Amino acid sequence: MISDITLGYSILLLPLITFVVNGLFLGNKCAKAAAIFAVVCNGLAFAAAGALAFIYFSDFAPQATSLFDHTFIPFVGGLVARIGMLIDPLSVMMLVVVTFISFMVNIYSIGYMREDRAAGRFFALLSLFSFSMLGLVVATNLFQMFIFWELVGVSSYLLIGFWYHKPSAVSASKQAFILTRFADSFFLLGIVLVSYVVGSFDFSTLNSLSLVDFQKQFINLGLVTISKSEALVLGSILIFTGGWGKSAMFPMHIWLPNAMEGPTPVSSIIHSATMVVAGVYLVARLFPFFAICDNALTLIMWVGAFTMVFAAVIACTQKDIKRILAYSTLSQLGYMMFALGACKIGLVVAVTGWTASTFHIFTHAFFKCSLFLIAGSLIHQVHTNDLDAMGGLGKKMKLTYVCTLISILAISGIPPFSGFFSKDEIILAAFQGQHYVVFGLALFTSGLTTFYMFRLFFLAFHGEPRHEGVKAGHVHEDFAMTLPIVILAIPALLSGVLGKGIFEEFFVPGQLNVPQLMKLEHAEWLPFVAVGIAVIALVIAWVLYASPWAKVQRALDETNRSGIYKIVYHKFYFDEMYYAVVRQFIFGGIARAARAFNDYVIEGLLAFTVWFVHKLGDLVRLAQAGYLPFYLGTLIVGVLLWRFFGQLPL
Amino acid sequence: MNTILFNSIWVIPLLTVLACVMIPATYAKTIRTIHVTSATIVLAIVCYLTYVVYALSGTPTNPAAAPLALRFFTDIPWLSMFKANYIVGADGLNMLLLALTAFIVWAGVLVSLNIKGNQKIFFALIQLLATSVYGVYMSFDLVLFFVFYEMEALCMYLMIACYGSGKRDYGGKKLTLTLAFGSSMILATLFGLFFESGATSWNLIEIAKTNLPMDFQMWAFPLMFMGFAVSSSLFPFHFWSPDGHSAAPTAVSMLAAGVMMKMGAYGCLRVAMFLMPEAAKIWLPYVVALLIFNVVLGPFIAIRHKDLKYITAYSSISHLGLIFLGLAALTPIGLRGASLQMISHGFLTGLFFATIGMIYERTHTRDITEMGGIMRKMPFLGVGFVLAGFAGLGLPGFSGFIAESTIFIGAFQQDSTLTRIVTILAILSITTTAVYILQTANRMLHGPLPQKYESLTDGCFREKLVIVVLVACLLFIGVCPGWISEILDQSIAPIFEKINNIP
Amino acid sequence: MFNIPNFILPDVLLLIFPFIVIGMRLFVTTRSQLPWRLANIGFIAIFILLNLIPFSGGAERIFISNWKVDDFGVLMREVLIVSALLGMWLSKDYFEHGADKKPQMHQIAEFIGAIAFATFGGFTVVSACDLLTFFLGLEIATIPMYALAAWNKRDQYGSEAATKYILMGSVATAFELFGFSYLYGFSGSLHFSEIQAAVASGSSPLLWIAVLFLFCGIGFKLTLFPFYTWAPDVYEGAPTPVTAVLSVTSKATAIAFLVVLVYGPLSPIQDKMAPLIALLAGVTLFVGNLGALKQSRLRRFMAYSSIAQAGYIMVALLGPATTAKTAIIYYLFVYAVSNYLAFFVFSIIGHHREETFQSLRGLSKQNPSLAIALAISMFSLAGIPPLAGFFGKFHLFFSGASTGHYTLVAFAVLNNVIALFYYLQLIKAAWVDEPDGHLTPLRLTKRQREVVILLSIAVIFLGFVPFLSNNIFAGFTN
Amino acid sequence: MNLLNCLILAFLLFGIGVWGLMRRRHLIGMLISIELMLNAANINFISFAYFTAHDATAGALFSIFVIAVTACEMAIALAIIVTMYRRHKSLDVDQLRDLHD
Repeated sequence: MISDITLGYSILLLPLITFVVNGLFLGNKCAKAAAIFAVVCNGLAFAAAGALAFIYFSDFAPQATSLFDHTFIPFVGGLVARIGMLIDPLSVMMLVVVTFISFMVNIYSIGYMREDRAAGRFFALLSLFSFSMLGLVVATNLFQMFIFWELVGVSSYLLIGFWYHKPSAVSASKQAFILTRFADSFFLLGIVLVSYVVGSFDFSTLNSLSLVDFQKQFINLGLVTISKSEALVLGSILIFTGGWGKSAMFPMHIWLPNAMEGPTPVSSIIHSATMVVAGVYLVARLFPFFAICDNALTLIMWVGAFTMVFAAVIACTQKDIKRILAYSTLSQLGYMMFALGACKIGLVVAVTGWTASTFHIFTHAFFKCSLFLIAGSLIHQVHTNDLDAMGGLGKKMKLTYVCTLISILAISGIPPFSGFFSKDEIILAAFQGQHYVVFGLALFTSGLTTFYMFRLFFLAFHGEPRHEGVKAGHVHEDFAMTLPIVILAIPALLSGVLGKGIFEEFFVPGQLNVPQLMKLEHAEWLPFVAVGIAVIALVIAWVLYASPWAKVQRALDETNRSGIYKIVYHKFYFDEMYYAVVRQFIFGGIARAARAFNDYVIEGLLAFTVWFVHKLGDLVRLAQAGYLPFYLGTLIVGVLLWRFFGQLPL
Repeated sequence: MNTILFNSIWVIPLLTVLACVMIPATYAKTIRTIHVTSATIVLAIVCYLTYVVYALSGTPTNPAAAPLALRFFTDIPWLSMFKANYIVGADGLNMLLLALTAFIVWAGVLVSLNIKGNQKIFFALIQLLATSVYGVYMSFDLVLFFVFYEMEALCMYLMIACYGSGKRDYGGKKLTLTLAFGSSMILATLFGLFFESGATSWNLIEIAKTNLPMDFQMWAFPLMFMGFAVSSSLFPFHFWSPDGHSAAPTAVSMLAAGVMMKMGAYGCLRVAMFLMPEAAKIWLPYVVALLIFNVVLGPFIAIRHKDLKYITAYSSISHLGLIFLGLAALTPIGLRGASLQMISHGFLTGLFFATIGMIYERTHTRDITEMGGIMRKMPFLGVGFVLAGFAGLGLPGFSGFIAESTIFIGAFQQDSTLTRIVTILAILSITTTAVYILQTANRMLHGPLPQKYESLTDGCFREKLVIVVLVACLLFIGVCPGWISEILDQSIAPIFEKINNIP
Repeated sequence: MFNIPNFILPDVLLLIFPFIVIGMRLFVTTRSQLPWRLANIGFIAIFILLNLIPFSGGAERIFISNWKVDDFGVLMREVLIVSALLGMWLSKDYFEHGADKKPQMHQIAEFIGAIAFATFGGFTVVSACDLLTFFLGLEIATIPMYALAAWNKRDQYGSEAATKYILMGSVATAFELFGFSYLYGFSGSLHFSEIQAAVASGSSPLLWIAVLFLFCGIGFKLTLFPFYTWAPDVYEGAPTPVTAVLSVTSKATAIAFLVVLVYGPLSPIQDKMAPLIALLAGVTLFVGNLGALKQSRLRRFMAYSSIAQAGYIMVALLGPATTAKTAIIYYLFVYAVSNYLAFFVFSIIGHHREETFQSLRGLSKQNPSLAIALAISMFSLAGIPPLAGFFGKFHLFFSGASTGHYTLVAFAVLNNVIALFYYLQLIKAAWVDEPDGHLTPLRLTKRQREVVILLSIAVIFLGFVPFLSNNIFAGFTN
Repeated sequence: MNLLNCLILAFLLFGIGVWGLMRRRHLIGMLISIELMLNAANINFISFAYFTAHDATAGALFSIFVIAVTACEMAIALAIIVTMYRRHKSLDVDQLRDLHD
């Protein structure tokens, strides 16, 4: 298997090398060389990943193995932090997706970043980003996962704030980093707690636990003392919190739409492959562990489901093209999350949801990436994100138009496009899990998805041009930017059909320690219902925005709208709440109080001490008035003083 | 041979000072050259010896120093009246701290080559300070230890008050007097230690073999621990460090925060906890309560500050709080984490203050609200600062993450209620750290560039060299922490044994 | 005609050569440097002879039954001679030109003679074997000081200072005498050995009244609380060299007096006196430190600092004999050196300016090496390692702590922080403060430069180079 | 006429000296009261020598020495007071207040 190991190393190291070389040497010298180098390296990485996947899946019934496993830091006993490369269907799939997407995005960036002087830095950071994600994907243990988890966070920070002269971009990047960091602090706490209870970081150990071993021991958590089994449940929830923030689940979702301030390639890579799916991946990776921790999965399901609907509703009203896509991502992530959660059926677990979720990660990556790239090229033409300025682009950009249509059909779950298969499985899982509320929500949301995606589609590509540039016809399709879009359209179209088989064959979350439900009846009617809803939503969108009697202008201006629309349009005022909390409570409240305590109480005590000593000094000098009789008096007084206080045995 | 080299670590700086006494102050260039050379030589020696210690690890050490695993052990009679001897030696812990010191001193000399005022005296003082720090780390005789420990007071005030900025006299006095207060507590307890233990010399190892009466330990330990903790700015004795750092010139801030503040923590571990383990076991779980200020409130205070050096000072306060968390955990991992944090934070804060100093030299302000967008004008320094920030908020790949995670895991092993609570709070407060670091970096480096900064220039070669070297150290520890933990464990084991073997 | 044993030679020499110095004035012109040179030679010769005494053999060095020259005596003599020599060198410039806005002084020969007599008084105190010699020694050491304080006849402050000094001094003498009388009455003899025997056999109120009065009497010379009140005024009013001599020689004599008493006749009740000594020490050093906080005139500042130093010295008296003696001798050496270094710097400053903090401003810019010397002496007095002052204090505290007085030691050590504060004030004036207006240039004579360098080196190296302290210790143990 | 009476006498004398010292504002007067205190000590010596001490000569000798020494001291004191007078043209203690904090 030596070839595997070399492949594995090359997958991880090529992006790293790109980062180092571009960051230190090529970066600020010549951007073009950097770009080419980045594209080549990422292409090679993708090739390696593909080869690895081929080798891996080509042998019958592939096992989970780790290609290499180095000791990083030894802690007590079995508690050893390792850096390894875990190979199982899930990670291999992710490797392929990540390398492919970053390859595409790198190609795209050649065009997108052509004018930018700092392009070299951009390519460096992009490679760092994919490197961190790859490291996260192949992690063999929580510690390594956390290491790359943080790296993902920081590289996203650097990329979102890439145009650091734009205050909005800077604050967006800060917000993204701090919110995810906030979630990560709980993740870290979870890691420490779980590793303390279990005595290991390794996924293999965690995934083969059973709570009964821990019910007898107890652990002191400061305020409360709980049994170790409860501690594990707590730990699992804490760990999930990390994914909660990273995958921007409600209410920690607000950083994701704001992250649109970054360059579009970044948004596309964040949303499709690297950052946000990390949370879902974490849950998928630790699924057996979550499965034994009752309630954890239920929580995950509800968080996912709520985010799904919530984001979809907001997406229907937005006008910023990238924000619409961002909210659609949130909604899709909600799908993946709740699919994982929905595996829990009372006391037993069915793994169909798991398969569906991972499948959706796979398919979603392609069409979402291509959608963002398309948005990017649109913005490149009209120099704004606003749908107001678009319209009528379809005639000018034929290729793009077609690819967009494919991706949008895919995301709306219209067969035979890829989205249909994965989303269908997810909804099915919800149905089989007898989570009928969530099931209903999922159907409703799929309708919403179709609606807002086609709203975007019609407003951008159909109707009359609303932009001078477009009217004047200064619109062309940049080759470097169109090529990846076209390439991505292929998997967006086919990955569903081809992938279904592989996923249903290989994708199971390993051995579970809970009773597992195998036989589940397949609801034959479900696909038709889903598609029906999608089609209805499509028609509504067409009627509202593209039909001859659509009033596009009225549809676009958000003034003189009903209250509900306003609230939704302002994203339920969540940003405002967030800023209020941070400014008033954190900075204005705690921080100010802390500083006041320091500046007034501590410094005050110090000042008082100094003042007191000086006052004593004044007393001493007061006696020194130069008055001789007083001095003589002190002699006499001194005698008496020591006579009485000298403790002499008189 | 190595032993001679080892002893020369603290002698060379003194010789440098003596050599420069002869040269008139007008030959500033010659003096600078001499100092840079000597600092480099010491750096080379220390690195070599560190390598030797690492290479020899596992081989038997000097039996005279058992149970401590010391190399280059030297024991010469010194002051006959109270049987103080000149005893020095090196185990992994203090060797690494010496290496840290050598790096910071070297960097400090380099960054302050263009300092205003009488350079002859300034560099002499820096070398004296270096001597004192080297001495503290290598000496195993309590008198010698204290002599070196107290020496810094002599240099600090002059350096801050004469070469500093802002409220330099106030800052210098505050720093010097607070440290003197701490060391006076230490001195008082040292006498107690000597006479109560009935030892025939001030040899740390010998005193460690005697068993001190419990009632004595009960009052002596807190005194001594707090005495040491003062110089590591443990609450409530942290107040000297923000004013002191902000008033001090760059090199002094680097040395003070980088290595001098570690002397306290080192003393807590090496002297207080090693000699009085019983009392340590009883007291430390309560000492942890003080860390709520250092670790949890410190970052919040940093958020409210606008002055770069104040922000960094409070970040140091919080990071040093983590050291004490590790110590108070009283587990091998905790102690290792604490020592790792000493070293890591040394490099980290050195880099911080170095970059801040360089930026201050150009912008002539440290108020982040007045700056902005200077990343465009000085990308190198900006990147240096950002990297320091990332290391500070415990980003994997830098040493800070290794140290902090080790401390957290180690502290979590300690099952006492208070420690648990504080550990949990500490883990959760990594967010606050991120907040003030990013806020600072963004305000200062990003955003639009004010008109007045159009003419700024990026770092010159020596400044870049300093930044590169320090970042390299941070990355080196961060990427391959295995070997360093290995060395540390060997030197911590005896200390932990002593604490652990209490009946 | 009995033969004079060789160990008595220095004392005899010291006794006769001032007469020669003063007498010579009759034969030479006032301008002549001859007396000065002779005095130098004399003191240096005595110092060398003193160093030879240990080799003169004979464990018990006793001359006509009440003049013994033990190791402590020899070392004290060396301290006193060093102080006298430095004081003389310091005073020379004040006879060549006025300083500190005061007129020039005259009659250097008599001045030196007075110093020599005071020194001889010190000799007598440390070699006395009975109360009478003891008392005489103390008086011989004190009376010249009164005269010295008033040396500058044309300075009104000098006379006022002298008046205060002598009036209070005589009262203190009265106390001492009273104490002596009771001691005599208690033991029925003047001889130390017999007094010791009597004290050992059992105490009585008489003895304790005696002890009380003796401590109060000597408390005046040693500037213990509350008998120190004369010190700031006298130190300020007297000429600078006299202040220096006062702060070293007369303190050394006083502490020698206490050492002789506490470890001689009163040794049996040392533990009973411990609380009194501890109290005196603690209060004195505290008050001294407090008083020095807000001073603006250098000599008054040094007065308070020396009061505090007296308190520190008292701490050592709690320890066992050998330790305490070693500590005190070593500390006196160090203290003398540091103190004189400071005074030399002041005298250089005071040549054209007043001796105030004001006139120190800008020193570091004007003459860095002088500023460094000042800083060295101040840090040494503040007890900062590796300077000698720290090791001196360490000896003292070691001696105090060796009998378990940790609380007092801790208190004394904490007081070091206050001390450091005001020493830093002075260093700040010299190093940080910008000079206001034009600075008159400083002129250093060759002598001043050499002495300052010598003393600085001594302060730096006497500490961590174990030469001095080990030799003193060896002197007591072998 | 026994030891105790003499001691009481001496003590009274001492007390009177102290009292005078406190009351007087005239330098000479203060000197005289100091003399009283010293002589009180002398009386002590003599009486101890006479009643208890086993070497009686010592006490007597001591007092004689004391007288001599005090004489010198007083001489110096008077000299100083003379210079004082030259400056201040008065011997009032209350005027000695130039030196103070």
